[in-house]
Amino acid sequence: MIVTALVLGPILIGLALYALPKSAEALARGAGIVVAMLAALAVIFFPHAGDASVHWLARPFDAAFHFGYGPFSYWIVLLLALVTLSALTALRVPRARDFTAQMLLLLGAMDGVFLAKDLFLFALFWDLMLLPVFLIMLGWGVPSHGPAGGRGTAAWRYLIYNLAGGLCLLLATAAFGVVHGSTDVIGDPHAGVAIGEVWGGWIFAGFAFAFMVKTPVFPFHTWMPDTYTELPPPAVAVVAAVQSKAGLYGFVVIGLPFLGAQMHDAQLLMFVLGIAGLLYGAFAALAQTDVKRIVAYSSLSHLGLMVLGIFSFDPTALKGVLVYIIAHGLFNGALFLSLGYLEAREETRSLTRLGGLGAANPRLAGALVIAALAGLGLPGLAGFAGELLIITGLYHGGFVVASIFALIPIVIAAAYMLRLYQTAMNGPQRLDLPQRKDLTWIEGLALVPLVAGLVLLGVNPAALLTSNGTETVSVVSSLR
Amino acid sequence: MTQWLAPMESYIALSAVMFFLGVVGVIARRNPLIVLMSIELMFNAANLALVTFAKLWANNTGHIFAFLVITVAAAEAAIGLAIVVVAFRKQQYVDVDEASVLKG
Amino acid sequence: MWPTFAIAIASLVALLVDLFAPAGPARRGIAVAIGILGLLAGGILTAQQYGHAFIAFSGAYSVGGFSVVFSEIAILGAILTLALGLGIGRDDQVAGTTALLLWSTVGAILMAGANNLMMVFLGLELLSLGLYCLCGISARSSAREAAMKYLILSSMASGFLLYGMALIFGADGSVQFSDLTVAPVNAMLLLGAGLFLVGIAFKLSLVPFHVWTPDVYEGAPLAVTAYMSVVTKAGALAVLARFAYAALPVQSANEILIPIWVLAALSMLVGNLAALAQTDLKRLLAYSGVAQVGYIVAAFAGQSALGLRYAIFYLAAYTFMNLGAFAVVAILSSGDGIIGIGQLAGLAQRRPWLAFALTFFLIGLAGLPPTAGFTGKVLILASSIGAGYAWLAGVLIVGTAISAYVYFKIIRIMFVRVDEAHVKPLAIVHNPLPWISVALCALAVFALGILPITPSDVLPLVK
Amino acid sequence: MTVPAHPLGLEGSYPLLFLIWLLPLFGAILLWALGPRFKSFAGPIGSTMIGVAFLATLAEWHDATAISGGLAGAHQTLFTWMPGFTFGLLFDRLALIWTLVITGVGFLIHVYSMGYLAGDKAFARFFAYLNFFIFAMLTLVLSDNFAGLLVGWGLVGLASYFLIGFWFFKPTAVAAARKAFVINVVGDVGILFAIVAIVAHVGSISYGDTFAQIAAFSPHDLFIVCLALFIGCAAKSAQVPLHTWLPDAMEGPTPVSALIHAATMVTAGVYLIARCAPLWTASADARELVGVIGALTAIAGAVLGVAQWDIKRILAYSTMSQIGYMIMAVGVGAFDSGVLHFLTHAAFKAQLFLGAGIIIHNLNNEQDVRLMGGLRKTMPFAFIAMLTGVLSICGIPGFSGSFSKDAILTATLAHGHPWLYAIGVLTAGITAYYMFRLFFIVFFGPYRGNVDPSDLGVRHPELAGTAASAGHHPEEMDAHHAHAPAWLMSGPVAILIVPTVLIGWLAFGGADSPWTKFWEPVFPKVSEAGGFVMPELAGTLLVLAVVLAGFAVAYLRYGAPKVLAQSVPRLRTESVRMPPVLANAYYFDAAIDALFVRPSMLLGRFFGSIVDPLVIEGVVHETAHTAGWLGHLFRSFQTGLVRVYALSIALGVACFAIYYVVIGAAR
Repeated sequence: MIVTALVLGPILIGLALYALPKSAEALARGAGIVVAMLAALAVIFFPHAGDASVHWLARPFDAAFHFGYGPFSYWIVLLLALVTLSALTALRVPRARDFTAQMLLLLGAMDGVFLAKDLFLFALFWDLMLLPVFLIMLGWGVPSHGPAGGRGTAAWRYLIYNLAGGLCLLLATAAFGVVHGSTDVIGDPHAGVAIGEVWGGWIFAGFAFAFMVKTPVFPFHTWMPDTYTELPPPAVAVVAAVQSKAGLYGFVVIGLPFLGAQMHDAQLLMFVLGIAGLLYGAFAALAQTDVKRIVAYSSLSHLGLMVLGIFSFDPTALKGVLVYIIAHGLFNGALFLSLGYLEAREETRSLTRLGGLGAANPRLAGALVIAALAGLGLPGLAGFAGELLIITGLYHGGFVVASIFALIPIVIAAAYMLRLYQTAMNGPQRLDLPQRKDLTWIEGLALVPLVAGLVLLGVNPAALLTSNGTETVSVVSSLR
Repeated sequence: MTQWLAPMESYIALSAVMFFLGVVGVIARRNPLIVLMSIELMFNAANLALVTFAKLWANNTGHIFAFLVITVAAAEAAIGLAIVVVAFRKQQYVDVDEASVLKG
Repeated sequence: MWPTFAIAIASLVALLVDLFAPAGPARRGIAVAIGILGLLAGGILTAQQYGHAFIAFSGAYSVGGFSVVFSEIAILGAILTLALGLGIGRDDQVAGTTALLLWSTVGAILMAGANNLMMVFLGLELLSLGLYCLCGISARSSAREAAMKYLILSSMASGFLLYGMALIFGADGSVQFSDLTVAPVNAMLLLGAGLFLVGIAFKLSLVPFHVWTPDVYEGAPLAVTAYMSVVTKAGALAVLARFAYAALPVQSANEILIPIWVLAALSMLVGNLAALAQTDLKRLLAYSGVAQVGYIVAAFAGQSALGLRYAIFYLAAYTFMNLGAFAVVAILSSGDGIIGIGQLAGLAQRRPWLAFALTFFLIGLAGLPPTAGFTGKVLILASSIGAGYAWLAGVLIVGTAISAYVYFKIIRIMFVRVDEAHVKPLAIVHNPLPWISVALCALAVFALGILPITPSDVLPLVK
Repeated sequence: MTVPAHPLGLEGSYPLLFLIWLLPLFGAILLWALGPRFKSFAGPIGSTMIGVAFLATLAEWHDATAISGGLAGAHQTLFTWMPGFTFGLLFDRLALIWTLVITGVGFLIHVYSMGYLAGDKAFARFFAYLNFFIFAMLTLVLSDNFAGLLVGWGLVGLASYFLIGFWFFKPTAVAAARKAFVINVVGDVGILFAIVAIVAHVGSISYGDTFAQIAAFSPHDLFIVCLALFIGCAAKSAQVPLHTWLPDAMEGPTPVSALIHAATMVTAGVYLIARCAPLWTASADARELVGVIGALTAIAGAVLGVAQWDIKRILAYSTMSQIGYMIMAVGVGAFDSGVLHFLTHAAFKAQLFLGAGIIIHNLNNEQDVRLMGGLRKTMPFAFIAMLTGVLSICGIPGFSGSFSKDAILTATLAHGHPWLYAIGVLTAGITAYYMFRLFFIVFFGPYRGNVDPSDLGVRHPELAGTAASAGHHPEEMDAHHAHAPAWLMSGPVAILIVPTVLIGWLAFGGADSPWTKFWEPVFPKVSEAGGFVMPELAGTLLVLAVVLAGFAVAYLRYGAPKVLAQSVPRLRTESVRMPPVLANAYYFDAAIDALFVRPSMLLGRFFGSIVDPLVIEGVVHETAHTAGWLGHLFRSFQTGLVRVYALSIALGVACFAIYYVVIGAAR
């Protein structure tokens, strides 16, 4: 019941917001914040909410409206709720009614993706979650300096890439349904189906393409920097923090249990791509001047590490992936929100113009530095726990070379994150920048959930694993 | 009564030729009236074939069909002429190639 | 037979009443009202036939589950069409055009129920003759041009169809579909079947027989375009289904139909690609229609029972999505003005609800959730994969990807921020009917998307 | 000793341990959260935290030194970090020594800072950072496992980053801070890899399990692990080639240099190797490597110390060199003497820095020794302080430095590394030279503060003593000499004189000295072939001779009366003639820049602005473009001519007809 409410509630309320008068911005924002908060509370206080399943299709394959928590999805959904809450609380955008509505639609759709226990339902929400992002970019996009250039172009690129992926997912889902006879399989320990050799390759190819585009895995990443740059800060916080995890989630809950053989066949390829992305993203981030692009490319690098973790098929690494998924969501959200504050104040994102803000805005500097430190994997914060576990798993799984490759980006991350922070905040004050006042307490408060999560998770990452860790491992052991 | 004035194949051949001429007429002639006539030619080729086969199979389905076709063709001709008149009222001479505003 | 009678009588009544009706908008209203009532009556009567096989004209015409569904879709299309522009043409023309529309609908219903070649021909001509005239009902000269093109090309296609029928009759000695199944398969039969399929493909505007579609759709009045895009296709699909499932010699049915699957694949690709380059909304929808029919025909592939059901489902979905889109366009374009997609700029700011409605229908056509288009597409994919036509499924996905480009181009134009000054306001039509039909279509598209109900006992009644 | 059951079910119950560990953290949070409220009380608050921690450490002495059933010291389990990864505190003798220094010296430097930074706008922030550093350093030394150590390792790096960049409006400080952090991350990564390997082999991250299962490693793997660990040590302890950040780190306030970059943090490498003594004992290759690197660092640092003009940089290079000694010692396996040198060095180097700090402070942040001179009379206290420090660092017998240094050198020889011994002795000489050079230039001769810098060959007069002069931001340091009582700064220095002189006596008596006894149960004995045990006296005399030689040279060049008379031109010529290789510190920075920094940036630009937009996007864009082109192609087919349409239909029909005729003929 709760899980269904998590999906449908935000969507319905989001649509309902359009019934409000355009001028009722405060009311709309308030409603949005309340909904996000309720979602977070619901997830926290009802961790054992049972599945909700309604039969849907009998032909051509069995399908059901089946929502429920899984080993990974529970935490991702919690993360999603928290980040959305922070995002909605943090920043004001023009035409708040429409924007809040779209954000709620996004929240609901993504909840749907992660809570769907039915493959067909999963595909449905997978495609559905494109639309709010697309519309937000069209309506509120901030022009970027990237290769994409002006407004709409990036939205366009985002849509075309992800829709291509989504359609392949659709085809693969249909094929899966026809071959297996039912799509109501996600997270079902007994549905240890192995798709035959004849279809398996094609089905896996379809899924893999969709997941790789969404994650994104090198070389399908080119939509990401422009998208992250053009999305308004609150939206990009959510998209970068959570939506990028959908692909990894898919690999874990669909790839590992049902297409294990194909995953094994693809292991080498994925390792190559993962390492490529790992290094590519890190180096590219080093040279960017647009602060949001730096973080975007850093995500590419971090996601590459997670891909390695998944395809090492090592239980420890998989735990690490879970921890890192959450950690990455938290600090990416915090980073993009802080950068949103920065941009809102200084009206520029270019490191060539920013500088010396720390003197006048100590709180802003503090927020940014914490996020940046988490991003560069400072020991003691959540990101470090994830990295340590993943690399341990890699080494333990016998991929010593890969684990050494995985170390390089950590050093580079320190370089670009500090470059980002120091160039913006340190150095002599620049008087050509608009002088605004420091973070308000509400803006600071918005970051608290994320930062608190980072510290808690860094001190005690086991919290994620003891509750669901066993299942996480069993997912893997099913194919070992 | 199943004796033929000419071998059955010749009827079919004739209808085939008529049909082909009709098609060519539609493609080749620019005067819409002649185009309509060519279409009538196609229909009548079909009629000829129908009655021939009716005789071949010794049932009257073909005849019925042929009458049906004749009726329909008449209606079609009527509407066709009307439309052609409306379409080319302005021009002093008629040419289907004139009607090429809609394209792309 | 009663539905057809009801509709035919309604058309006559409309004409008679028109003689005494007062001039002015009232006259218009009366005619449309009579038309819609007649269609509703027909619809109800048809619905009552559902489930009981009923044969008329010594087996030439059989109704029941299968034809009922197609007939209902045709009637629905006709009703929405009348609702769209509140009739077609000037006030003094509406009665006549309504009558013609009803007659064409009768033709479509006959096609849906046709059980032998003669009835197919009759229904097809009845459908077309009305449309020839309707296409020309407009002040625009382009409308008359469209009418003439449609007349010539369609008649030519009918010629092929007819000659094909003749050959089939020659090969079999009967025009009953049921007798065809046992016919000796020889060159003449095959050639006849081929020509017959050409005629049907023309009505379905499958590539390469689609050439007439964009011109005619663009030239014809908006309502007529909407009507053609749905009703004609419904009738032709019914015939094709009947022919593919119930008329062909079983052992050689596949090889006879292979060209149709090829045409379907071509239509998905060419239709969407050509739509990329369009700027006129009606013309763009014409091309997208070409592709959509390709999807539907793909469902027949392998003549699986499920395929037929999913084809019907998608046809219904397509009807609602397409007519919904046309209804929005009708609201935006006063009368039957040509409307370029550029004029939609900033619609989201000025008319959010219209923008959302159009977006909803467009994403439906693009096959995205939560619409019937999405569900239908997955069903078709599943059936064609199940029937062993995975390659068609692949082409379908590629086509869909291209089509997304087309539809989202429009959505993007509507939603990108523009400053009010630069967009010239659109004249908005204010009669309630189009709005109602938009709402109904949207509702239907959503409901069908969530609950894909497909007529279960169709297949037995095809035969 | 019996371990009482803990209410929380924790093994061991040492509330004081928690106090020692968490009090500084509490102070840091307190001062960070509402520091500005405290105004000048921030200093006392921060200092109190550390002072209490120090007292608590003394109180815990007994537990630390206790040996109970193989388990040395006090072990306090905390919580399970990960399945298999349990965190805990280990307070044994090694940790005890470090904790004493961290809290003790830390406390003194806190007090000192109250005077040094009095009036600085960010007074509270400074003490927050200092407390945070103490906490991080304690985490490092108190952790009972490698992961916890790495956490502390990273956090001290962070603290040092914040404190180097404390005056963050100075570009030089900012750059130095970033450099220090990035290089230290290299070290962190090394340790991370070591942990990964250890977990893979041992299945645990705790020291105990690891040392118990050294057998689980093949010699090669063991060497790899040691190497990885040593990368961490090298980065943190400024060993060649990862030392370049340390001199730049002097951009930070002087107390920071004294505490972090002399006494405590930079010796973490020594701690780690001493902590992992079993590993090094087991791997001869690792000992060889570390010993050599240490010796190299020792001499390289000493030589560079000769060529510096900035008083703090001189001390920085001497620090580097002294840590080289320690690393060499623990590397060759003389763990106890390495630790001893850490202890003495912590004392005298802190004192040297603090003394230098007093000078800098009173000269308005002048750091260039050429602009000093003759301070013997004006600052007698600083003179005494520096003098004891110099004597101690040079290893003049009787001063603590000599005990540790001799111990190291004899041990080096005893473990069979004559070459390292030679280098060590040579380094001792050079050390004496550059320390007395500093000493003479600063305290003797005329005061040169009013001489035109260019006459002294100061390259960039405007940058002279940049280190803190920017600290003189009008609004930042408004009341710099704000009336902090003088004893705040002189007191700690005075206290430090005691250990500087005496602490070395712990090791008096060689084999049966209290120091050796203290470590008996802790460190395994490394016995090497070819060891040569030199009699203590002989070793001392030899070293003394070399040291005196170094002193003599320094005196002749800088200290002799007639030399002092014409110090200005002499200094000028020396500055101008300074060999560039020394002036540029062997071009290490240039090399790193050319080898790593620039290529990375170039690669990044290549990826970001060539590959992405042109290559990958190019492919995608071409596809889309082709589709559009096809669209226009089909559009061009629509000529609008009916007859053309008819023709195309007819052609379609033809294709159909052909197909059907063919399949018809086929049957």
